Amino acid sequence: MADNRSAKVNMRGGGVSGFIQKYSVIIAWVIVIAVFAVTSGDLFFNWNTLSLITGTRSVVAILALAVMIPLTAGDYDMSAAYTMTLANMITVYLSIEKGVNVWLSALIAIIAGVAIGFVNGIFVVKIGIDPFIVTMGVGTFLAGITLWISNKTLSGTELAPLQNICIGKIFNIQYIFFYCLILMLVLWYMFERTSIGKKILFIGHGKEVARLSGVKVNKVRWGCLIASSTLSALAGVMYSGVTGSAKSGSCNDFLMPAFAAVFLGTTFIKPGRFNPLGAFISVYFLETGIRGLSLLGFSTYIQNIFYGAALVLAVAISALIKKKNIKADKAKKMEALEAENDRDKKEQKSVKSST
Amino acid sequence: MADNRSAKVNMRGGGVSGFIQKYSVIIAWVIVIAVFAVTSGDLFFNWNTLSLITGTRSVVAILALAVMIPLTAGDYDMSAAYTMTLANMITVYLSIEKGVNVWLSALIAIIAGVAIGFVNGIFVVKIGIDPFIVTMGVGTFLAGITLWISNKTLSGTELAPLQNICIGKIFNIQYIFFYCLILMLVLWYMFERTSIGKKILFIGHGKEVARLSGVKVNKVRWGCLIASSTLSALAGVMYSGVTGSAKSGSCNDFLMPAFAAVFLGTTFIKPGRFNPLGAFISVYFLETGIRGLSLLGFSTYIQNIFYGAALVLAVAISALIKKKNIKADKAKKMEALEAENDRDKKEQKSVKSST
Amino acid sequence: GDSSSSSSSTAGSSEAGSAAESSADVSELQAKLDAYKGLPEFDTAAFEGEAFDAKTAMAGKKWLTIPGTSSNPFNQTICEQICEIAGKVGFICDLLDNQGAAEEHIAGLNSASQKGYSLVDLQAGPTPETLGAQIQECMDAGVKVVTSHLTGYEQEVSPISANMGAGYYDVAQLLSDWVIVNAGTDAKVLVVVSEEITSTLSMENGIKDEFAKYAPDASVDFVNVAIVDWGSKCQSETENYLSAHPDTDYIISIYDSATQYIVPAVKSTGSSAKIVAYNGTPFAVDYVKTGDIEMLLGEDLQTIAYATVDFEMRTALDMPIVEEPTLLRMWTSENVDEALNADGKCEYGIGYGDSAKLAYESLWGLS
Amino acid sequence: MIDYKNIDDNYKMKNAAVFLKNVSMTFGLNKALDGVDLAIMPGEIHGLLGQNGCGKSTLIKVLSGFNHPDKGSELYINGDSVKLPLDPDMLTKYGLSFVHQDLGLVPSLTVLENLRNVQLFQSGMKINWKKEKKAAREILDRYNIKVDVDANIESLNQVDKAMISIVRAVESIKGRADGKGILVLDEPTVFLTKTEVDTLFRLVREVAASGLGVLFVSHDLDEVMEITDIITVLRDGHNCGEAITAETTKDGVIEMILGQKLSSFVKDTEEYEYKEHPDVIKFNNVTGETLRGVSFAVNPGEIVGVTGLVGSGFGEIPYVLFGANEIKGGTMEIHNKTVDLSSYDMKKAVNDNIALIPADRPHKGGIGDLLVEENVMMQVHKKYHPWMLQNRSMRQKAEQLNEKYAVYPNDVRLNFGNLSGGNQQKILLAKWLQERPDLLILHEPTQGVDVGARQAIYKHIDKAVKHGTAVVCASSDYDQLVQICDRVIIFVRGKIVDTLVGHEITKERITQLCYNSN
Ligand SMILES: Nc1ncnc2c1ncn2[C@@H]1O[C@H](COP(=O)(O)OP(=O)(O)OP(=O)(O)O)[C@@H](O)[C@H]1O
Ligand SMILES: Nc1ncnc2c1ncn2[C@@H]1O[C@H](COP(=O)(O)OP(=O)(O)OP(=O)(O)O)[C@@H](O)[C@H]1O
Ligand SMILES: [Mg+2]
Ligand SMILES: [Mg+2]
Repeated sequence: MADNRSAKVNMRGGGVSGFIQKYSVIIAWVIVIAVFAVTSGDLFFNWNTLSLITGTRSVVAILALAVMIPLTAGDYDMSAAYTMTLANMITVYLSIEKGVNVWLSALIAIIAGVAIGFVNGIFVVKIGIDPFIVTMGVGTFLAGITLWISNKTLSGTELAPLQNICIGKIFNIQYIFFYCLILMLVLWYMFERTSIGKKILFIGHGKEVARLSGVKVNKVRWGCLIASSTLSALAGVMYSGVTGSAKSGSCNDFLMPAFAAVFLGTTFIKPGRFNPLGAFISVYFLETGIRGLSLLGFSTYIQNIFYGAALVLAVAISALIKKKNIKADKAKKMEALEAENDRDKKEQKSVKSST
Repeated sequence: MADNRSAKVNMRGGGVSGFIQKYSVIIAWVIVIAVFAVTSGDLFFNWNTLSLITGTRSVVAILALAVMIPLTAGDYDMSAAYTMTLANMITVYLSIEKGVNVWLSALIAIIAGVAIGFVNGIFVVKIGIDPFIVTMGVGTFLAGITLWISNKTLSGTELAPLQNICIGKIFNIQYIFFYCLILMLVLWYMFERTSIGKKILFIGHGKEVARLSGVKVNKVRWGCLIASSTLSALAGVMYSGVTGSAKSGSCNDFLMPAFAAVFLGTTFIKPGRFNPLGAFISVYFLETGIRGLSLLGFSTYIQNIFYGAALVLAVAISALIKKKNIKADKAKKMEALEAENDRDKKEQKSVKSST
Repeated sequence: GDSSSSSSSTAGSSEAGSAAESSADVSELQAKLDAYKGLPEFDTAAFEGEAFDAKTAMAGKKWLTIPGTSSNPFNQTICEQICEIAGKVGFICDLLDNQGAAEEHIAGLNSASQKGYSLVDLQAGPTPETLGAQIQECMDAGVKVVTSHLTGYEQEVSPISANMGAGYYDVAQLLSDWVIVNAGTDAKVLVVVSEEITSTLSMENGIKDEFAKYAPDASVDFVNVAIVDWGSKCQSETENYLSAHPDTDYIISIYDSATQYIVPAVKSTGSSAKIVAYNGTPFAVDYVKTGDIEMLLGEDLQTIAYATVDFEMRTALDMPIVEEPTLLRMWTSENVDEALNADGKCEYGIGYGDSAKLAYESLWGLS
Repeated sequence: MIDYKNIDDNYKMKNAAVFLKNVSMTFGLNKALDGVDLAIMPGEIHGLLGQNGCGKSTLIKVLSGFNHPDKGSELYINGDSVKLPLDPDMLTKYGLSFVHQDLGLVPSLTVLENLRNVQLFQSGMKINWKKEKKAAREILDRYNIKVDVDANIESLNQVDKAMISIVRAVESIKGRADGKGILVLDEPTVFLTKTEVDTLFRLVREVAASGLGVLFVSHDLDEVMEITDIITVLRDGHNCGEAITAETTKDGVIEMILGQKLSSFVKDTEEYEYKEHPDVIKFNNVTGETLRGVSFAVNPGEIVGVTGLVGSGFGEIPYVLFGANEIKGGTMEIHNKTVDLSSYDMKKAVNDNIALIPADRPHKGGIGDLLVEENVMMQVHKKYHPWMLQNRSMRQKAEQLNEKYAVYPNDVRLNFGNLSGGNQQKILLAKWLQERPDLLILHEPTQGVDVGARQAIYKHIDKAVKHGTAVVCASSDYDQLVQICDRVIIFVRGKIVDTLVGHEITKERITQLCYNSN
């Protein structure tokens, strides 16, 4: 056939800029670390800082991994942070005010998470409403429920066992980091190596095609929403362990950082796609920046500025590199084609002369 | 022609359910008012309540109208509430701490809004990043800037002129309500009656088609983002007039209510489309519910529960009605076919008998 | 920008005059602190207010009390008690539930005159300047607007019919005294503050002055985290500080609600810093029980409620107003059991005795 | 009549309605256009031909300002040199009017808004809805399109959609004050029945007669021979020939397109006789939205065509058999069991080894922004350990398939959406045929596929049939039915009116049955 004449052409951007794109945030991370190490010396570059960075805010990593799942299937879960707050409240309230065993409390909180995902699913999948609206509404509703359970700050010794398994340390790193790491690896495996992960991907990019390929789109989307809420509830339980307390509204502010990390995670490793490793690294990259700035003595406002700027710039640079890659590739391809063209022209001539 | 033989079938739901869909939220509003009037009597049903409902939260209406513009063009502006907070801070900071004339301060705040929209546009349109990410990042950045300007609550008599034009009353209704009303009417006219409004609509429903029809998609999207930020800044200035003060984070919580109102607004008046009147009514419907519940003596948590539930249920009911309408239409079509078939059979018979 | 959150100020360098105090004075501090170990007593002799017949004078009055935010149980409880006391005296008092948003306070004030309130109590809310227009409107309409539990005695706010101060400055001194006594005059101290709160200034001054006076060699750093950011930043900011200053001896949490984040920060960094705090919120008392907080200065909500009603009745009746006392008790592991209810749980209002209640009631002619 | 002999580049620059000169366009590494020249003279109907992916639509999108071509590309309109990429304002200024390949309608907006969009975009601050509505009704009436102006486009059938797009384009340039402009039609006829095609051709001739240029793209060479004055043929982004239609033949055109003689796929010639096979797949009493109690059967190794006019219900068949549409009732006998089609779903269909290749390729067939390898391997995860996918061997398999199905460009890590229609269809065939389905359901399998690729697709289908696959092919392309089917079932108004077997299948007979039973 005429159209198969050219040999396989490597269409992906290789070379330096391809490498930069693939590892952009990691490179930025190294640079940030280097800058802090130079400017603040020992103050930053020690085991303690590592412990800080991998510590408390790991709950954001869990939340980021949670919202990433429905995002991959094309659905926003804006209720995740509110689910997290509620789970935090349930865990602490039951164990402290109601004398329920802390593990049982945590289990109940996680079951509540499952239920929330289920309800989100009813509206999104069964009734067919835009998930952004549904989860926003459900989130607001959950905020009310949390406040209704208690408007007090709750804490108590009953949480100790949970605290132990969260903030205990090994090699100066809190256990919670390893849970996040494991969760990330599990999700990575799921998205890379299992057919359910692939199905989620197909749904996210083409619902109709997935449906006509025998994927139960609605079931999978529903499952993703449930997974998101369940993991968010897990994040809330972990947060109970990390802080040993609960308060209405405690985790609502984590939604933005979680989404930020997920989107930042799409700019490298597998550019253009949601991926657990990218999201995971992004959480800790942003955390490194914030901790470092704080250690250098910057006020808290610098955190927001850094967070916002890092997110926008990283995504922008990634987009620009992509554009540049395409241009560079163009040039290469043109050269390759030129040679072929010459050959073609000769052939054409012979065709013409024969007609 | 064979396939055009069936008479015109009215695809929009007419009749009772069509009416209900078209005026759903308004009907709900009337019911809510009636319930409150009956259950709490004079306490609710008086001029004072009207004054409250149309009062302070009108800034949410402005914010809702602001985010509606890029939403119509298909773009989320998540930075709107942060822009509002910043404009609030700029207005108050400049006039109180720096002795700048209050009108000039307000103007500077609005110019800042224009600039923010412009920057959003650079990233969204020029570089081509997802607006959700960009505006989320820019919003976080702005939160940092606001905190950097001042971490205190600022207030002072210098704001008096601005306050006068915001909270002065006519017929017991604050001026600010009328500004919102005017803004809503202007936007309604723009979307209904001007070609720029139609262009935005086409872009929101099909970017490629709009571009192929000669619409400068990028320019219009950019314009929408600037309009959103500018109106958000206006909301911030108004908020300065309403509260006479500024505080970092003051308006961030308005984002969800604003989006909620906009989405709720798509369920009636012009079902399935963003529309200023729907958004406007939704703001005051939700506000009525909350004020009423509060007057009935419910705790604050009921507000969140009401907000969330009203949003989700309204959208769900609207979706269900739509489904039902479509089914009814289908059934009608089938009946029409059935009838024709019968006619055919008779004809065939007569043909047969004649041969 | 005027913010500098980590304004490291080695106290005393500015006030060299008092830097010569010797360690002999430190034992004086110990004695001062010891006075707060037991049940607090209302000092009737020192109270300057006259007695009056509240029942008759207040008949038919109608008050509105607005907590800074209902989601803070501390505010909410005080307001609830105010209404309870109003009931005892015999006048009407309504509580406006809110979530701390400016526009909710505004709505409350806007409706005050139309609903026939004669006095609005703004309980630990925003500073009245931020509500200036609405307060002015109320006052023009003859409604008295009173702020309470908002500022130190020495701070002034406007526009307002009257402002009831509290002993924030003294509280801050007591917290500092504890640190100096227990960690010496070269103590390394972190103070976690929220500067957007009006009374913070009073407390910051109290701490700075006390250290300047008794422990000029101490290092005292302030970290500012706004209350709205506590959830996302308080713990990490504290962790960062402790990580950069591992030899920190004490953390002063001027509002004990922040200890929700400070306690885990101490744990996660493995710091040996001890915590002292002010307010007496039940969960913080719990921390005293578990040893996470070394010393907690608690204030009696019931006393505050009575004092507020007293102050505001005097305002409402155009009587001369007086400085209302702040009754405090120092909770440590030694006496914390007295703060628990029968179930061994912490609860507001336990462990402060009834002296204030009795004193006020007799002043008002109720008993 | 234009004297084509004396036209050189200089003349074209000055006089052509549109002259695209030396246009190149690169997507990623793919050079879709390479120095293409195309001139459309006023009053001429110009055919643009070539295989799938040769760059026809790309060229048209350069003209509409959608694509940004490479440096060195030039455009002249009515003698003016116009900057590329074309500014959208220029479209109305110069009277360029398009019917794009995917019609360019917004499904979620109304007929009125779509039909009058250009006018709406130009009416500034005061849109007069009454006037617009009246104008729209008047246009619809004039062209005998029976739709409600307030209905959403998505509720219309394909024919009405296509007609609205065509009418919009024609109306927006007809009666221009300067009498200049061109009408561009990118495969406008794929959705149309004979009647509408006739209407369209009448319109096109009117437009050309009024002095406007027309650019017409189609894979249907009969249509091209009928309507055009002159044709330009592209191959792989190059000009590879120009001919005056009257002076050439269909075979000559085919040879120009392919660069070689067509080796048509030819069915085995022996006389076909229908005998029920033991493993026959039967459908009984299928009733759907338009289908009315339809029953038929397919043998393994047999290709059954289903056809009819638009609205006759034959288009519903593929989706009903696959469980993709909600239906009222009907059963299927397959693998010695009877299933209820009204509760059937796509997962069950896949498990029963049924494959469906839908007509709407970009939305239902493949996922444009996923890789070719992901698309082609979508169906076979079961074979590669669903809990431990072997990505490497899956890639190897995908590469083999690409090779075997002669997909160009031959790179499994390209995005599916970047391939041309014909190559996309090959990938979809590979996706489903590697599963060796027992029943293969095709819907318009060669819609928008060029003559060359078409034969390749037939060969792949035939191979599967030889291996015992039963095929149901729903198509409105009668040539195709004649060429590949063993039996053809004709639908009218949701019912089967006749079944043609073997040599009975001719274009004339099918046409007659479809129209005359009406
Ligand atoms: N947006 C795009 N990105 C990358 N490649 C593209 C894009 N659009 C088209 N192409 C490539 O450009 C080439 C020409 O495509 P084009 O759509 O112009 O073909 P065509 O001649 O219209 O084919 P058909 O007859 O199938 O419509 C193809 O190889 C196609 O893969
Ligand atoms: N049992 C089957 N059912 C359906 N299709 C089949 C079956 N077996 C083979 N095919 C089709 O025929 C094509 C070629 O099949 P296969 O790979 O078995 O043969 P091959 O040896 O590679 O080719 P050939 O025999 O033509 O040289 C496959 O891509 C598949 O689509
Ligand atoms: Mg094309
Ligand atoms: Mg095509």
